Amino acid sequence: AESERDDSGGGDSGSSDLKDTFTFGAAGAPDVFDPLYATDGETFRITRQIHQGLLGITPGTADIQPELAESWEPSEDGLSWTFSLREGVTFSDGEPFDAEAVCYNMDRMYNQEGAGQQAAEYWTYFFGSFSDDPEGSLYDSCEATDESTAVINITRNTSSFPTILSLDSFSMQSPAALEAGDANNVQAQGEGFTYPEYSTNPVGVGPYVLESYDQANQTITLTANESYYGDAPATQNIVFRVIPDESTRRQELQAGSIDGYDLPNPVDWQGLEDDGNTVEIRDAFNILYMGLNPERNEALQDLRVRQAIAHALNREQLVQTQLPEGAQVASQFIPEAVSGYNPDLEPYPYDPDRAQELLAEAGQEDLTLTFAFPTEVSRPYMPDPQRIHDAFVQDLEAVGITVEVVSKPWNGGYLDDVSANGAYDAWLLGWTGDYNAADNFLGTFFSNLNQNDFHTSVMPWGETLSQDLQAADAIVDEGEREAAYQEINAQLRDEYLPGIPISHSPPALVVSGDVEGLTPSPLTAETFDTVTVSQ
Amino acid sequence: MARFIIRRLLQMVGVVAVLSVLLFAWLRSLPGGTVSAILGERATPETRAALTEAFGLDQPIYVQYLKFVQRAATGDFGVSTGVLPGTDALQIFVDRLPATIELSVAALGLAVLLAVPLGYLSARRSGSPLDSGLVILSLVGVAVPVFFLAFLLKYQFAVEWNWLPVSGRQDSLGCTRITNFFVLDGLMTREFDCSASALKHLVLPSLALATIPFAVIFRITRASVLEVLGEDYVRTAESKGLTARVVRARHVMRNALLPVVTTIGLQTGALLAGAVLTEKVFAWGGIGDALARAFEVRDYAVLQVLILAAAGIYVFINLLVDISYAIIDPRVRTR
Amino acid sequence: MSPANPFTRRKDRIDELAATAASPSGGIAEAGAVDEKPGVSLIASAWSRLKRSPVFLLGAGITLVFVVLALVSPLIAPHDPAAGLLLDQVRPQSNPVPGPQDGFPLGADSRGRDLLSRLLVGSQQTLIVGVFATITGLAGGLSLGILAGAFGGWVDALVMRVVDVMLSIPSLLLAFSIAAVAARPSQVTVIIAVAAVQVPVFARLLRGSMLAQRSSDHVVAARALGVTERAIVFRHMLPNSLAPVIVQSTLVLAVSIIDAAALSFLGLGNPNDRQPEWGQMLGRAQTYIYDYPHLAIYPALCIIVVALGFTLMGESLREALDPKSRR
Amino acid sequence: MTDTATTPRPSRHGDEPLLSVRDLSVTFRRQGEEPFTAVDGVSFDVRPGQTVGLVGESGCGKSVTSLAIMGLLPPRGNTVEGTASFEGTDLLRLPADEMRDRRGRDIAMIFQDPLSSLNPVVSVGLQVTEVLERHRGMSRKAAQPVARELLDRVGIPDPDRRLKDYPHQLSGGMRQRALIAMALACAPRLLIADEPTTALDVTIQAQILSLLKELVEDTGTALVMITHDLGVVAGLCDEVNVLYGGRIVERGTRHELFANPRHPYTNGLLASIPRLDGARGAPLTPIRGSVADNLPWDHACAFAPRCSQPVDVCTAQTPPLEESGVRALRCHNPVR
Amino acid sequence: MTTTTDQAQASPPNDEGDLLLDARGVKVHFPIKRGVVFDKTIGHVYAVDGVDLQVRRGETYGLVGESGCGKSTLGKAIIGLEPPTEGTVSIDGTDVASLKGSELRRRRKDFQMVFQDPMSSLDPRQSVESLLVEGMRAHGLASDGKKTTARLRELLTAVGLPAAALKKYPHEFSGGQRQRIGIARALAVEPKLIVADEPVSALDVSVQAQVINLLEELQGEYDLTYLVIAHDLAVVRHISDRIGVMYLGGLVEEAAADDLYAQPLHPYTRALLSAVPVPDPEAEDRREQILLAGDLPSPSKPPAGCRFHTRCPWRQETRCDDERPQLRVVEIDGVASGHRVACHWAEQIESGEIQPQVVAPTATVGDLLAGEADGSDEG
Ligand SMILES: Nc1ncnc2c1ncn2[C@@H]1O[C@H](COP(=O)(O)OP(=O)(O)OP(=O)(O)O)[C@@H](O)[C@H]1O
Ligand SMILES: Nc1ncnc2c1ncn2[C@@H]1O[C@H](COP(=O)(O)OP(=O)(O)OP(=O)(O)O)[C@@H](O)[C@H]1O
Ligand SMILES: [Mg+2]
Ligand SMILES: [Mg+2]
Repeated sequence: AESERDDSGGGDSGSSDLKDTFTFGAAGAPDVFDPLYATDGETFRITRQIHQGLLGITPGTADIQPELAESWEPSEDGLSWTFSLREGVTFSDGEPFDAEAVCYNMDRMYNQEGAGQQAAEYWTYFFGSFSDDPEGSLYDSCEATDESTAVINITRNTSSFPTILSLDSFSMQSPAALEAGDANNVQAQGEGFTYPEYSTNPVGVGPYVLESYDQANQTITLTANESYYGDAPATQNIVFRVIPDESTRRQELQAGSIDGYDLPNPVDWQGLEDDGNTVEIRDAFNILYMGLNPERNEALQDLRVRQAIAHALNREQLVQTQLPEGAQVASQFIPEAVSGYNPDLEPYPYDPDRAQELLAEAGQEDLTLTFAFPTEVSRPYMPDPQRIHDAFVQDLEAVGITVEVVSKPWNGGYLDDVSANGAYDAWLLGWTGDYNAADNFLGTFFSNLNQNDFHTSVMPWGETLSQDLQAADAIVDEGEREAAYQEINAQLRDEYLPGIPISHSPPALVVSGDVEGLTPSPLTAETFDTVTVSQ
Repeated sequence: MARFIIRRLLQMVGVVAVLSVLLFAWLRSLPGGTVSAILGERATPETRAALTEAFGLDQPIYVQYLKFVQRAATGDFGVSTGVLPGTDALQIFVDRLPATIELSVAALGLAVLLAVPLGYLSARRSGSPLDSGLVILSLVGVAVPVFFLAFLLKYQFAVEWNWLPVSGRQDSLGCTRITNFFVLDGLMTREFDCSASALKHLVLPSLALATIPFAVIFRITRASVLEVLGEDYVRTAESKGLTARVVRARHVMRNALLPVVTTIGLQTGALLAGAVLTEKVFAWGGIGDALARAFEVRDYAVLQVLILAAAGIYVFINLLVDISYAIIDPRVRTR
Repeated sequence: MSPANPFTRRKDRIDELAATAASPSGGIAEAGAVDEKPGVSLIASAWSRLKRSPVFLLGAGITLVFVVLALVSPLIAPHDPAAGLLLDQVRPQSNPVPGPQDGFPLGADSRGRDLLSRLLVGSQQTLIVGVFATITGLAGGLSLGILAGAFGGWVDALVMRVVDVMLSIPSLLLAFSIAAVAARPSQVTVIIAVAAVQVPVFARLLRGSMLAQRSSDHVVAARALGVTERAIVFRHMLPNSLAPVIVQSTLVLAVSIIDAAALSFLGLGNPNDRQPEWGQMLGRAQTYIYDYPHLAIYPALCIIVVALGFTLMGESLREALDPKSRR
Repeated sequence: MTDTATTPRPSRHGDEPLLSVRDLSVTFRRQGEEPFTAVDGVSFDVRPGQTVGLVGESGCGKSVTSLAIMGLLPPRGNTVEGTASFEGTDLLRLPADEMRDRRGRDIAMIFQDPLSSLNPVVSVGLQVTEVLERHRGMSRKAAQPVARELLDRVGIPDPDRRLKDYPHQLSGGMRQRALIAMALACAPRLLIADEPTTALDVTIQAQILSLLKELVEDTGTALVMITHDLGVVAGLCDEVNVLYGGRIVERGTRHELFANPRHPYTNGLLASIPRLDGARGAPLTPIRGSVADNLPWDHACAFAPRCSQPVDVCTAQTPPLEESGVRALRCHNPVR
Repeated sequence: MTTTTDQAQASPPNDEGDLLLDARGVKVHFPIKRGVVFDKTIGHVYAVDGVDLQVRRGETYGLVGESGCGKSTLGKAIIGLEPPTEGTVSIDGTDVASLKGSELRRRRKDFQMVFQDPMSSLDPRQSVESLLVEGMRAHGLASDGKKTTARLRELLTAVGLPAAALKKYPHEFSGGQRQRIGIARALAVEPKLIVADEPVSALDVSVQAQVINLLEELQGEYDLTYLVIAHDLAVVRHISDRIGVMYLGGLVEEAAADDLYAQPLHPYTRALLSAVPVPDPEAEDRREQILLAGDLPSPSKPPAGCRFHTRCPWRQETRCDDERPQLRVVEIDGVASGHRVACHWAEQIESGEIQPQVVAPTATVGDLLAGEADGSDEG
């Protein structure tokens, strides 16, 4: 039921058997529309339709492709990157997109101050620090050599650059609008941040512009960007409706009032398909692992004990019975699509007898493990943590390990306990890749010797691993780098085993049968401009 | 009367003040919290420390509380960190309130409109099959978990029959917002389709939310009417030969309503609680929904404001109940 | 009220009375007939009235079945409720929930555990949640209520303010908050959260009737007799105030079970489901509710029936114990 | 004007009974209990201007009798037999709405407890005017001054203020006066007063009784006076019925009855009462036991277990009511 | 209980040793509280406002008065259930008004109370046995099981109940039987003084007489002293040796029972006595009533001067409105010396010097109805 008020924006797009609105059920409300300060998937899903970055992601893959930059070239030393920009692009407010704008954006991000630094979480995470602490920063400077050429200087070699420029947070936004909206004016007030006016009036170059955010009705409406440089979006409007409850999203889809939603429960996939919807299964780009803390439980410092645990876990059965179709047992800490994946590695086989032998060898027949899982959470790599945990508890008990079951709410102390407090011997956690680089996985887990969840610092190999990872990341040559990571992966499996990689689960996206043109992305970075909805 | 109201208002302030202290201390003693909710897996010790400091969460609790009180005095109740980051928590409350009020009024209205007449009928026919049926129905009404009922309602009316929308408050019709009471807004702007859509969306959630208050009010009404029917003054009224209508309205109902009014007040409080579940399953962007979300993401500022406000509303409604009680009951009024 | 109707007495009384009539004794102190049968206390007479009430019998029947089930279910359950016996059949997409089959009349849950066994054994934890939540709430409420009701004055004022504060937070919200405080969610935290909601309710109820008792004649009489204050509170005021509390308790039992389900629905329930509990089963069945509604419907029906049982019992108790309703 | 006002007032002591109750029986049936006959074949007449008393201990069926006549017994769980003809119409068979028309207009009633008999949330004024509205077709406004007058005449001081007051603001005596004002609002021809002074102090009782007496004398209204206080009966009634266990056990004019009580029960009642007149030393001779010791009437005399002079036949046979004129007696072994 | 009228006994008690109860200047004022934030006392209910009361050992003292005049409150003040605001109450020589806590509790053995409503004053959950034993236990009288049983039987016999009653519960008895249980409970602790607050007013006439007789019997048997509170003047007259008439918190007249009835001196007493209906048609037809106007004024705003002046038919222009009369012995021939009255004009009234005012005549109800009928006919 569409109202007559809707045809204000030229509803003549497409033929008459296509709807002019694609309605998507979102699980939560977006935070801010300035992607620099955004942190969560619900927000990025929206900003991705509005904003574009220098680099983009090839639909259906985790690989980068040109977007606002048509090509890029590193200098000899790999510290200067020259980007040739797409020409004739304007922001949706009419401002031109050029090298000046690129540098304005980069500098704006680099020059965050005060609360803005805390709020710009992704920058901190990927670029290290800001202009007030140049030492720690990956970014150095930006020069606009001519209108369509921008040079970005960085401070060290890393496999992540320029890939990270494809992240939504580092999208290009209109300098004029940023200025006008006082975009950097983030303030810590009380115990939260307040965001400037700009954050609700984003101006980007993407296929859509923000039309309205009806907070009262919990809907966000995007409409086609008239000045978009590419093909006009196939559907004029996108409406995001916030529906926090999973089964309600399903009912809404069934009732036809939304056209799709993200992360349908794996158990619903079949039913959804049966009801004529399309479940788009993305490639798995994540890892679920069981973390181990050898510092808290010294028995875990013995490789045999860790191996025993690996043999004890019936990961095959878990994947088959508890994880969505397409999930795989993990042999290493990175998914297959990531360069550096070692195809020769096999997962530790399920072998309870061997596990018991190993425990006996290590003299740990009476091993007790405090094994934790989070509640109040569902992650793509871990749709139902408890079920996974429960299966493992049985496996562990089967080989004579006493398990002390612990759970905490995800936001209610679990994460703190895992990383800051080191409160568990073993725990479940995982990671969804941001972009295609082994460092995004392995570096996150083990690079920081003194502060990582696995407490590798107490292990003799901890330091080596950390150094090897940093070295591998700095290798400029792709082939060499891949080989280095493959080697590290093999060591991680055979010699280190700091934790037990469990599985890679494919997250899905569901749309009604009327929807076409949606390409699922392993990074969950779908753009909706190609989507059509038939009547 | 005025003295009574002032007294109650002061008590109300007291209750809310005490609650604010307890709430504040309690929230901050929770494990985990805002920071880890914001950072998720990506948390590193540095980012964690930086955010904790930025939010002032590293200071002693009493310092935090004093600062909170200081800011609250200027009308600043903090900023949301998770529900709608950057938005004034008070603003969130103000924005969400109409949705909850709309839903509660509809649910309570439904409950009262059904429960009071049926309760009267049941009492009048006490012992009859109709009475037993209604009583059992009301008992079942209390026994069905709200979220389960909500699912059933949605499934049958929205998915199977497609008569009513599954969730939300309104179709996206681009309606003009004035008060955020959607039905009202539609009427004010003469966008009647907006009102109609809002009304349609109201049906299922208010039904789900109304079951418990219905059951409770029904039973109170029934019991109270039964009691009043046995009172001497009803017999007096009958002995005067008054018409059945006058006896019912003036002598039975006016007295029987006294406990009913109190119950309605108490039920309004219960409604706020029920709203958490109902709003969640119906994606109703109200206070309950915001509360559930604020808990998930440990949004202290929003939690504080919403819980205090809920308590305030509850106490305030009970004040209204007492006042209306005084209006109906001269024994209270003219004391 | 006058005592039992003289005319409704049984026939044998008539002869007895006729006998007294035949031998008039002149004693002015004689007070009239008192039969020899042992006395019937108020509770006993309420009970005899209850025994005839179909509503009560239905409620009590349901409750009895439920309690018995809770006691014997581990013995009669066909399978271990925690064993994933049909796990092999579980395929997240094609067969997330194994259907009914030989030996598994209701099928299994998503982890291949026998649903029937889980439902049967679930009665145990459900009863535990209900009973302990009620007892805990009762204990809290009684202590506060006795304090307020027995002492009155400023103690009363203070306690009632505490109760006001507790009451000012809508009930589920309070439970919700308390469950969320728990460092480690478990059955115990669920019980505490659910119980906390009832504390102010019990406290108010008890205080109200205690205060009424305070000025009642029989308490004044006991005081005049020189009975100690303590004994007055515990022997006279408290027992006579308990009737509404008992009624409330049965109702609270039902409410607790439902509230526990709500907490579970909100993800704040007991995460450990080795020992199944209906509310938890219902809460967790949300995931499957669309395609496998039976996972939700069975526990929901169980909850509804049991809650109804307690409520029926409570309501008929209320009627039986309330002197006003004896008309 | 309504017909009440235009019909000529019946002569003060006409011989035609205004109300004639014959064999009135009321049986309560409750589930799970044996049926209980609270009123058992009661007959009496009331003539215009006459005051008839119904006396007896608590539970003897006085109120049930009056409620049955008024049609005010609970709607379920009882059977009423016999007739109560009011000017030839049997009130017990009258359709509910016709009975409604008569109540408050032709027959009015005053109850024992003036506080609980007044609606606490409706002003006294409205409770008076509603009768006028109902039966005399007055508007609320027109009824106001009449109500004021009524309150004034029953002796409520400052009636203007009292009209606006609520029952709890009135004293016990004033409440009973207000109830009387309501009962009198339509000049009923029969007034039933069910223990109208029991809840009141003696001084107030005296005021109320003199008011009632005055009323009967002035208007010719017939009065059925229900009481357990023999003193009240002695001062007020023309004819007295003594009830025991739901039956009339003795009847007579008050002079006869008090001078010459023949039923041991009546006799016992009189002997139980400490009297203000007479010597102080006179000992009381109470009736033994209590109402709880009654026997069922159907094969004995209910009073037998308490009787001071029972004979064998008392527990074997129901004594019949022997009537001679006004006088009637139900006893196997009467006094003297 | 003696029913003989012994002049010596009826005279005012001047021999202090003779007194069991001596209450002096007892006042009980209940604060009326109201306030915005904190309750302030904004006034008082002057329930008992300065009463002197002496009761001798073995005597029955009757207290009469209209509802709300403070009888029960005075009774409670005397046995320490309502602490007096002012004044002393000495029972058997000890000032009980000053006793507190466990001391008072222990002294309670000496003075007991019988309540008006026999149902509500018995704990419905206790069997008769435990009701009776409770008091004995509180005073250490129930230490020996056998003795206790014997004592229980004795008590039941004394109040005329069969032994079978022990195992029964209050609701299984008739009203009169319950009152007997109440009396037995009071007797159980072997008190010296029993304050009976309307002991028979909730009972049927026939049963009332039984209980009155019982009380009289027990008095003889157990050497009891009674303070009987009642509003039924005939009952009070029947059982009392001396009678005090209360009006609005104060005693207005006190005399030996016969004297009071033979020659009431206070206008209020006169009115009260004249108002009592008598079960004798002849007497009723002759009875001259003094109808009092209006009701008892509110005890929170008692009238100044003589409390009764607002309703007194003999009210005089002087003194009555501003001077509160004290109980005094009047000098009238034939009036006993113990007969005291609180009226300024008792002598003049008695001598007929002062005549009652005629109560303003009110139109009859008949006039009213006729008038209305006419009025509406015209309209
Ligand atoms: N609705 C009823 N259902 C059953 N029994 C009833 C009902 N009303 C009255 N009774 C019984 O009928 C008997 C007569 O009652 P009634 O009220 O007429 O007594 P009464 O003479 O008016 O006594 P009292 O002096 O106490 O008013 C009593 O035993 C009473 O218990
Ligand atoms: N606890 C109390 N607080 C306030 N006022 C009280 C209290 N107890 C009694 N009163 C008031 O004191 C006055 C005297 O009461 P009291 O009960 O002594 O009267 P009474 O003579 O016994 O009357 P009745 O015949 O009705 O029993 C009344 O106005 C009563 O309202
Ligand atoms: Mg009666
Ligand atoms: Mg009293």
